[in-house]
Amino acid sequence: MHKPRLQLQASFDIAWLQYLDKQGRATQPLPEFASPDWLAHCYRQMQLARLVDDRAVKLQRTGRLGTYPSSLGQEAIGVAVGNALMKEDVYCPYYRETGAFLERGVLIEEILANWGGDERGQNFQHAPHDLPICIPIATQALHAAGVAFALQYRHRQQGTPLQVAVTSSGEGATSKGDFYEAMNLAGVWKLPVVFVVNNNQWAISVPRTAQTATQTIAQKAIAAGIPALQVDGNDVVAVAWAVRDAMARARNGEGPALIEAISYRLCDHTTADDASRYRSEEELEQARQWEPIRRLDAYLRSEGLWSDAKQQDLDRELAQVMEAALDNWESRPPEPATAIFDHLHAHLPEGLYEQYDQLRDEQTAGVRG
Amino acid sequence: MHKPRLQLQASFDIAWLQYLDKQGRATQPLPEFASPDWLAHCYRQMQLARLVDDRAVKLQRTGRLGTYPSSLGQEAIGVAVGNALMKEDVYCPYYRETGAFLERGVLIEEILANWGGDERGQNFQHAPHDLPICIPIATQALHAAGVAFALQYRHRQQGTPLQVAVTSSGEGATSKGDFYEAMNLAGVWKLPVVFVVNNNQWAISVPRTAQTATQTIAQKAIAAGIPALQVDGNDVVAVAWAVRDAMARARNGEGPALIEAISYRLCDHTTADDASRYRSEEELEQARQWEPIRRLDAYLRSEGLWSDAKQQDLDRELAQVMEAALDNWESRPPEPATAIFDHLHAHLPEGLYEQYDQLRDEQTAGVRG
Amino acid sequence: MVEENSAITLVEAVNQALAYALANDPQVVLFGQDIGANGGVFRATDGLQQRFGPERVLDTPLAENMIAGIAVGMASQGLRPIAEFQFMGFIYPALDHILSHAARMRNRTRGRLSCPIVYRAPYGSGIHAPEHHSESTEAIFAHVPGLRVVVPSSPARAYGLLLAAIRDPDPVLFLEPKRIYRAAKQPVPDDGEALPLDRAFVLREGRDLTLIAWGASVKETLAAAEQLSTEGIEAEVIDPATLKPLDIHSIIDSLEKTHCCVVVHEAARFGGLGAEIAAQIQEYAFDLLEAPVQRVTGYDTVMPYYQLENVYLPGVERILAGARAALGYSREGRQ
Amino acid sequence: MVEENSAITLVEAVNQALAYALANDPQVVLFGQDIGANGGVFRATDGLQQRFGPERVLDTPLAENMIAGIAVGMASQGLRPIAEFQFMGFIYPALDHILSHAARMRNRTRGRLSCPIVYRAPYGSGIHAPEHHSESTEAIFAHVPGLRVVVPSSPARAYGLLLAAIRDPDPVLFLEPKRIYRAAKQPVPDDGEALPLDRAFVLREGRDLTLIAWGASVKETLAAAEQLSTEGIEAEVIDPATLKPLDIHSIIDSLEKTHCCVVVHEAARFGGLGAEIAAQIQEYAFDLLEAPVQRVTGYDTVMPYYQLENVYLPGVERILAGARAALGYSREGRQ
Ligand SMILES: Cc1ncc(C[n+]2csc(CCOP(=O)(O)OP(=O)(O)O)c2C)c(N)n1
Ligand SMILES: Cc1ncc(C[n+]2csc(CCOP(=O)(O)OP(=O)(O)O)c2C)c(N)n1
Ligand SMILES: [Mg+2]
Ligand SMILES: [Mg+2]
Repeated sequence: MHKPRLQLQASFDIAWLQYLDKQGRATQPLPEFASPDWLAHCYRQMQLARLVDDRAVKLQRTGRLGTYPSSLGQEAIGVAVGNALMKEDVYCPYYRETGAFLERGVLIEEILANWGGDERGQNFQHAPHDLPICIPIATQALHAAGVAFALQYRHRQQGTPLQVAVTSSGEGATSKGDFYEAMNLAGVWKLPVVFVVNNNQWAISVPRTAQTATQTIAQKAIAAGIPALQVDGNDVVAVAWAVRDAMARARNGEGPALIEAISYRLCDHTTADDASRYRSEEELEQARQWEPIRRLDAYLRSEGLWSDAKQQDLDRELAQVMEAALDNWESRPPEPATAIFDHLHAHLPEGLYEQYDQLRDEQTAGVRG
Repeated sequence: MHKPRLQLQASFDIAWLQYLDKQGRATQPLPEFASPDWLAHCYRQMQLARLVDDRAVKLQRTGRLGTYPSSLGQEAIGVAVGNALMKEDVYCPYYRETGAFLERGVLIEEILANWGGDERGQNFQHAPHDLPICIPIATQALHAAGVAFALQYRHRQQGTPLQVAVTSSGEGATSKGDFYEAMNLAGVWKLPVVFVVNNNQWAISVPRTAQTATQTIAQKAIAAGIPALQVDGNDVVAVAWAVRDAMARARNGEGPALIEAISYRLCDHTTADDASRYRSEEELEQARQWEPIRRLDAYLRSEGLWSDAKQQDLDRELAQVMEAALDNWESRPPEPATAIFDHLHAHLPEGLYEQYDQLRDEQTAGVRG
Repeated sequence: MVEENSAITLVEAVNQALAYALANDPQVVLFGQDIGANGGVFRATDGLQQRFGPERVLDTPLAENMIAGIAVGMASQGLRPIAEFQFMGFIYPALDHILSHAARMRNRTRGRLSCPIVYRAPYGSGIHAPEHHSESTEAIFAHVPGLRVVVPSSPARAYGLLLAAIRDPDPVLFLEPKRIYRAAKQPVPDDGEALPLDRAFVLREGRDLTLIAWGASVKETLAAAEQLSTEGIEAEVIDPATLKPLDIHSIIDSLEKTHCCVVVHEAARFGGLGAEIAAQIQEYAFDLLEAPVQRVTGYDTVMPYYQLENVYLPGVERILAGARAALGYSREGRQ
Repeated sequence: MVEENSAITLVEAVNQALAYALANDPQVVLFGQDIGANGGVFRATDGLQQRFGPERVLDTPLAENMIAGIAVGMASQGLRPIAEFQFMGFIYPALDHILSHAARMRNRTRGRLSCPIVYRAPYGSGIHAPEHHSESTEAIFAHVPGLRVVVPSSPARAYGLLLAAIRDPDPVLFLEPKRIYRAAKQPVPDDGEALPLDRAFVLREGRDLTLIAWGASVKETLAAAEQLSTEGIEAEVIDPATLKPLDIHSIIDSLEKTHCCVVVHEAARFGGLGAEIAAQIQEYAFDLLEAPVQRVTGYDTVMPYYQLENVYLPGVERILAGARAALGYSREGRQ
């Protein structure tokens, strides 16, 4: 058989990063930012995220919340990502992001409101420029590219420092055109945006291997001509280094990057899901061995930075934080029915006055639907 | 600055293929299929494609055709691709494909009918399973994946030989989600489909460099985990080898591939375009130097396979072919107005009887719109 | 597996029809997100992958545009693809392939290729789901020439209409009202009998007023009719079932008796199907009408998160108000 | 550059409005396919990249979903993006971002973020273009809560309404009737004066009949009105201009005089805007109506390739037939 002579035209590598191995042992010296205080802060936030998720799932079980997506087992990604942003950066999240929301200053009561069927939960009081939780898969990647354009534009027009947009998604999202279109645009326009993929191995019931034939998710960046890195997503230090490094380059005008953070979804997809239908208890049990909180706990204790006493204090503190948030959430007055018109447009168009009046009159008359 | 230790996770190469250089000199031995007869056939078909395009553009200029997309300078891609398919394979074309249409047995009068505003031009008499010309950019890539699924399904259910779907697009199309979604699915489902990209450097007025930051278009396949090759698209032998090789692997159950064929659009985007608004005469003049017909002509003459006398015969023959096709096209009776209802559904729904009757009555009464 | 003649829910009837089609037509293939091992997030495809194998019942990667597009290619080569969108709120990326290709392929090729595809999606609100999980945008698709839009409102109609949609030689958007997926049970013999497309169903006979509704709203509409009946008003309830092409004649027949009409739908009012129905009624039955056709619909607002969902949805009381407006108008007579 | 007060075409008026907005609001950015050096395939953006630079007037890669999606992100951070779709036939991949995000962001965040985006697209048929280049699917978008849909029908209205759309704090789909891009010239002072959104324009006064049309169909509708005038019938011609939200009151005002009405549009009839207008007229003016609202529209078929385009499009004769049907009905009176 004829074999032609081919010339090498281009070559690409994908690398992998880890600081803390599955047992929580450092595999290499930690970066400067990973001070004892920083590690303790991350540890606290991961615990808080887990507590919020746990309570939210219970609230759903008792009918007080709607469908809820827990981030159980993936807390390192959210916390590391949320922590890497500066206040003026813009975060464009997907839905499995409790840790990141907490880091961005989103209130626990806002998270509960959102999943409790109340739009006010997306009116983040302390993260006024961040995008809301995005449900249609991968669409937020394009919003992030647009946000990054706006940040770049402002920087160029006004000479202010370049800020960065960071967006997150699951690995399932990387099959959707939006994800690729966003990376491609970010590449060619050199936009200051970092794409973080939470590769938790499952998209509801579809395993990573049925999602794409690629060896890594990271290599998808090669299609857009942008740099990529694969990291251990249950290692908060590795995720943090990767996001910070990518953001530093973006801030420096060097353009976008993709980070694949490998983790595992230890919970059902949402409270509406029953993962036992499609994956084995053994697989789950194995994944529990390398989950991020246990790992960081082991490292902190091995360094003498953590103890049972500290843990008890923390548990107490977090329980109080959670209770206070629940109180705030529960004591919020319900929105009036006419709220469905109030933010449709900046000003209610005349053509809708009649419908508005109808609704208000029905409410006054006590009509239920 | 801290620099972490990274592990290499995956590596990828993109290769490049050429047999005939810009001057038409063989850079390496030609593959077996490239016999003198085969080369002469390709040469004829490339000339015919150029003639059809030329006449179509002139027909548009005189108002007898609508907008027309010539393939001037890219004839090698169409002919090599169309030639590589077996009758029972399925072709899923984009619009800039004159050479491939001719190879597939699409009639010149069908091509003219289509661009003359007559749907009957898409009812390919001699390519009954091929998809019609596809206008919405990149959508045909997904159709091709679906076709390939059907071919694979038939093969598995009925034990018939595995046939292959081949689809084409421009390089602009590779920015659209469809293209990526199709490759990704083809990769993970190992579908027998070959994606051919005609990289003619321009998407209307948008240059390749403004389309994507990648070094090559071929590397976009890495995002789908499928093999890719970049070839000299003005070298009919290189394109043919690449497509045949990819199709052979697909036929063998080894799944999809992407081929980037590098060429240059020597004409306006379509007859509705004026390329002088956005690109220089110098760039165009340089590109003319490496166009595919001149190149193959030089090779054939250097091998003693072509002469002025043969060219004269060919010119005469092709002119006759063209005239006959024009006659057929012009002598076709127009479709009745009610044709707009005839193929909307397999059976006209009762709900449309009234509209159908209205149209028929208007036509009888001579109402114009 | 569902037993013959035991009472089943609407979602079980969908499952039964899919199983019947898979068992009886080797060209039928099913695909979508989480329809395999998981059996679909609503269990509409429960057990089908186990029974018919992963070559005929497939989980796809996550891309609705892709799901719609590959169906076109499959169908062009003779398969009968049935594609699931997990929720109607995620169907929008698929509009291009549905509108530009599935609905046009036959016409474009003058009958050479066709697209006998069924696109399925759970639709409508009322299950306390997150944002985007409660959409009723059937009107967008009903505007597309060449596309049928079908909505069942009972287990039996789900079974019979889905089989008809699968056998239809052209593309059908089949919208499954998820609020009533498990609302009621009914014996549905697994006999492979299709129900006719393009035909309305008269669900209740009456002489005083015509109520038109489809999908989950049929429930509240029938309840309103019962309430009216206690007041001596007999409403005829019509479910068009096939929203496009619409069986306007059954509706006009009813108006011959009743002379007034209320259309109910969850979707936003402006440009909803109610507008088309009202427009056709006044075209075909202008002289019959004693009152304007009333539309009882969702508001022209974004479908709210679930706390305010009931404010948005047309419920029994709003349907009754619409009925009374129509009847009151009729009684006063034309001025 | 266009000279003040010299007569300009509709597409030049679009250009003039875009230039005005770029010159006067630093937050305005323009992007789309081929809008830079090429000035847009219809030259709507001719000269703008040269004048305002490639940082404010940008050619994008080829992906409409992307174009729609980045506009959302840009707008959320205070920019005023104006995005061009090259033809309406290629807008469908963008529906998801327009419907799910642009139209909902303000509501979703309870006013925290907003999407002051203008999505522009040349629209309608009649230029002998290939398939997909002649779409009129405004009804799909008009059904989307939170989205404005605006169609100009003259150079002056193109200028004034586009400026209004750009300044509007919420998303607007601005559809430009390409058949009349160069059909007529009119002096349009470049004074930055916007015209009101949400207001219909009475293009011709009349007492006998109301004709409603927008975009390119206004041309044939006015011609039909002239023809009727020679027969002693004075038609009022109304251009809603903003199709959603619709200024129904101007239409009802007209019906107070005329008592009958014809709606004209290129789009397919079923579920077209004509249905909504007819539905609202019978709701608000039931007692005024002496004849059913007539719809003179495209057929419920796929928009044909250009050989049969004129068969599909509502022209003067079909508008006249619709008018005569309405008037004849009125004369015979209600039975
Ligand atoms: C466009 C779209 N299609 C389908 C869904 C339903 N859905 C919600 S989450 C999900 C799986 C997402 O998986 P992945 O991206 O891996 O994220 P994960 O949930 O695993 O974090 C699906 C299919 C959706 N929200 N949006
Ligand atoms: C979805 C879509 N968007 C826009 C267009 C208009 N359009 C037609 S061809 C073209 C450029 C295509 O460039 P490329 O893919 O490189 O193919 P080429 O024409 O260069 O062969 C554009 C933007 C279209 N046909 N479809
Ligand atoms: Mg996942
Ligand atoms: Mg090109």
